[in-house]
Amino acid sequence: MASDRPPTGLSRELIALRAARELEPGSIVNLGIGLPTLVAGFVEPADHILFQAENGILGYSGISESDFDSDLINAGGQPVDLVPGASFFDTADSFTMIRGGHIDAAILGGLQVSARGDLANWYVPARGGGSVGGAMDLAVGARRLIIAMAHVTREGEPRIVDVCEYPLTAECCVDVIVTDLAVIDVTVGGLTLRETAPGISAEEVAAWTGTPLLIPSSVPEMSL
Amino acid sequence: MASDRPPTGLSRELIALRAARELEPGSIVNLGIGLPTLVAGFVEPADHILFQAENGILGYSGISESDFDSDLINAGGQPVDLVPGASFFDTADSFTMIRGGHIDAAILGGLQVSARGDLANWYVPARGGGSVGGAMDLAVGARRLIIAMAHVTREGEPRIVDVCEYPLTAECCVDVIVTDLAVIDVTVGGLTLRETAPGISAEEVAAWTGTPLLIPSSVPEMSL
Amino acid sequence: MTVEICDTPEAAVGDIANGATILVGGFVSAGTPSNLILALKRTGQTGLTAVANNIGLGDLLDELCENRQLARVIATFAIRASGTRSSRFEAQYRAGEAELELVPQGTLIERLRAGGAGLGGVLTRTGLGTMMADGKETIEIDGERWLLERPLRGDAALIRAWRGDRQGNLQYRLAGLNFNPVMATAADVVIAEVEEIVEAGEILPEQIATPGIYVDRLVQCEPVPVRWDG
Amino acid sequence: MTVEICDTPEAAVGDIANGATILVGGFVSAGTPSNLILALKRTGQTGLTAVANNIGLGDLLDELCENRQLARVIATFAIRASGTRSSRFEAQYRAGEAELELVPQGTLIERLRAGGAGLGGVLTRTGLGTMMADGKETIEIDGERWLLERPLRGDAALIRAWRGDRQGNLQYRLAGLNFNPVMATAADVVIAEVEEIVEAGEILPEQIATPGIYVDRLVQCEPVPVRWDG
Repeated sequence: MASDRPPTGLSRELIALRAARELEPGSIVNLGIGLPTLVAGFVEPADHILFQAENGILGYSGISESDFDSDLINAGGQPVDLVPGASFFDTADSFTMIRGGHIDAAILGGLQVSARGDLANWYVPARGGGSVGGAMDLAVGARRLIIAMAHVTREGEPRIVDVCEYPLTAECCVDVIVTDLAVIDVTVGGLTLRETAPGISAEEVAAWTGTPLLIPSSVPEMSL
Repeated sequence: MASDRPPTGLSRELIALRAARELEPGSIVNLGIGLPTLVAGFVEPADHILFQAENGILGYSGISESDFDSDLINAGGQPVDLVPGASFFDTADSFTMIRGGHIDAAILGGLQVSARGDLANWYVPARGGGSVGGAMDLAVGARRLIIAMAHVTREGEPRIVDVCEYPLTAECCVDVIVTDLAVIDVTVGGLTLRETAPGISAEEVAAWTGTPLLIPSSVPEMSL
Repeated sequence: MTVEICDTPEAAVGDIANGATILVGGFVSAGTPSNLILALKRTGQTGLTAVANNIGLGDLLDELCENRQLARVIATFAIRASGTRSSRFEAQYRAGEAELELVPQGTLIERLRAGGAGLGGVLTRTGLGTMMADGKETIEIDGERWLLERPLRGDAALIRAWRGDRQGNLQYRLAGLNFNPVMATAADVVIAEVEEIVEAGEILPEQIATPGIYVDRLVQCEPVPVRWDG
Repeated sequence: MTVEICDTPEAAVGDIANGATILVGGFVSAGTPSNLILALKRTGQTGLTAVANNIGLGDLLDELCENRQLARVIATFAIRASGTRSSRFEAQYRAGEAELELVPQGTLIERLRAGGAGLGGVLTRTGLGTMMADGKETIEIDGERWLLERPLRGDAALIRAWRGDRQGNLQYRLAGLNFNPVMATAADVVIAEVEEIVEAGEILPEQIATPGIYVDRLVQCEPVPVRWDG
């Protein structure tokens, strides 16, 4: 399948929007660097979702357009604005929150996700070294882990695979995968297609997925 | 020896005063409940000794005569006054200070001290249960441990003994013992008499001590 | 993250189950949730395990012994060395009617912190070579021996702060912090009494020592004056 | 407890030894001791091990690679997934001229905390089943497996706060806390750069996040503007 071009699915912004819809009102959410950061722009203020950044902020509303303050950034170094009731704390307290199970959901980027929900997202073998940040702690500590990523690599290789080839972030940690082509749940029975992107068929999703997908008899199209 | 009455040595206040003289200028000191608490009243302000209380205060100057504020107490529940530059912190941070070796000296009370500097000060077998507070953490964490106590029990039994009969607070932790009769150093060679209380002879100290004392040829009297 | 504002301390603690483990903040008189403790006396749950720095040192936790509500206490101060004044808990402990697990203070707070922070245990020197190490594993790391202490959590935590906002953020005053912020991380239901409830934003971000996500219930009440006279 | 007020950042870092392990506070641009890092570049020590959240993310730690001062880096962000912009450290790492120990952020801070708090190690689930667990002990406690991570300390810590007083007490602003308060507990010599040095008492007790007893040297300097643009 890697010889064909994959179908054009959601833009990065629409992946972020769809991932935002996974968040329960009132929940505490950590957003990974990159695409997940965009999610902050797509939540309804009325839902009172509170964003935590591992560098020690609880309660930022999104990327700031104001003057840059080097001491007021998210974990990706971007300037943020605060909501009323926001608080600051040190890294030890931040990971008490994360590792201790006090974060309702994390949305992270992914390099690969396996059939049993293993995540690989911190180490590209060709580059070595790696950058892990808080990803491993979030993967074991967040109550619900949502991966937001492109369905296939730039080279057209599936990122959803039988077994991750890239080094793992954590085993059996992913709950749901939101891509440009689909929303897929990790269930005890296996990966289950929940929704397809507009104009994408279940068969196309399956064709660009590197491991068997459970496909219910009726798979709705995302409403965006 | 327990049949005789022990000689009259220092009052509790003078034991505290003598213990206070053990403190280096500029040092960070934790005072145990009871007699050690009195030490705060006997340091020279010019020595800039900073008292830490395990309930989360660094920088109190002594027992307060002002109106009682239930949120401003030392570890013994007594009201305290603060010095400029004082700070508050939670119990976790307080024991980072104590266990982590950031306290220069602790002055604790004692039930028994052994020849090798074991301390017993938290459990009276006849009463059971015990109250340990921060004593065990201070005994392992303070850089220098000073025990301030009566040389013998009310029944006239030595508290400085070959081996503690009471349950230990920590092994090999005591550096110096200040009593109503003497100042005794715990050295690698054994317990060494450093000073006697006014009017008390080295022989009297040895007689009321339950383990051999090394007695230098000349033992000065305390200057108080 | 939604915090429930309760009208009375009884409403805040009423559904704590018989047999529950309750973490009780405070250190002698400082930061002690006395209103919540007295409410628990009135709501009458029994078979409780209380985790607290102290019992019977001027605190009101000892009041729960009047109707034998405490089956077990995990504390650092519990039985005084001198018998001149005895607490109710002491009497019940001696009569074998209540159990006691005495824990060094630095170990107690670190066990609670591990419980709240998702850590598997505490490796400390404190207690090595003492009764506190009886029956516990020690682990050798690079030639040094450490005592392994277990994480500790509560079904509920009763804590006290100075001010709380409508998102549950808490600000403490003076030495009122002590065990409260860590206990707030280590229980399934966290109940805080405060002197004043204010709007979100009135407590500045730098003044918040317990973020509201840890707090489930908030109740405003006048502090109960307590004092220990030794 | 005496804190030394240094006239220049070079005077503050000048006696750090070649081959020392330095803890470097900050998180990308927030709370980063850029003046102290640049001073270290000028004083020129080599063979250093740097422990920091990140290197090459707009921080100036990467500057120390210009004259190959860093032999080893212990960090959470070091090598970017995409190769569009490369740091000096990346080049030296690839050339085998500098070593890297990558550590999960929550484990790095907890290892530093253990180093400062006299704890024997960290028991965490983070990293289990991954490359991070290679060569490390796991310990089973009550049927659950935990990864044992070692405490971490520095010969010196370079940290940044907003204000410091003449007793060394430090106040941070906004998200400038991050690694700084814990690193201040975990090094033999703690050096802090601040924007302003004030008299003792001007920073209120509740505003002090690093008590002065942890701080050995204080230097007042204008912050160096840093920013990461991804």
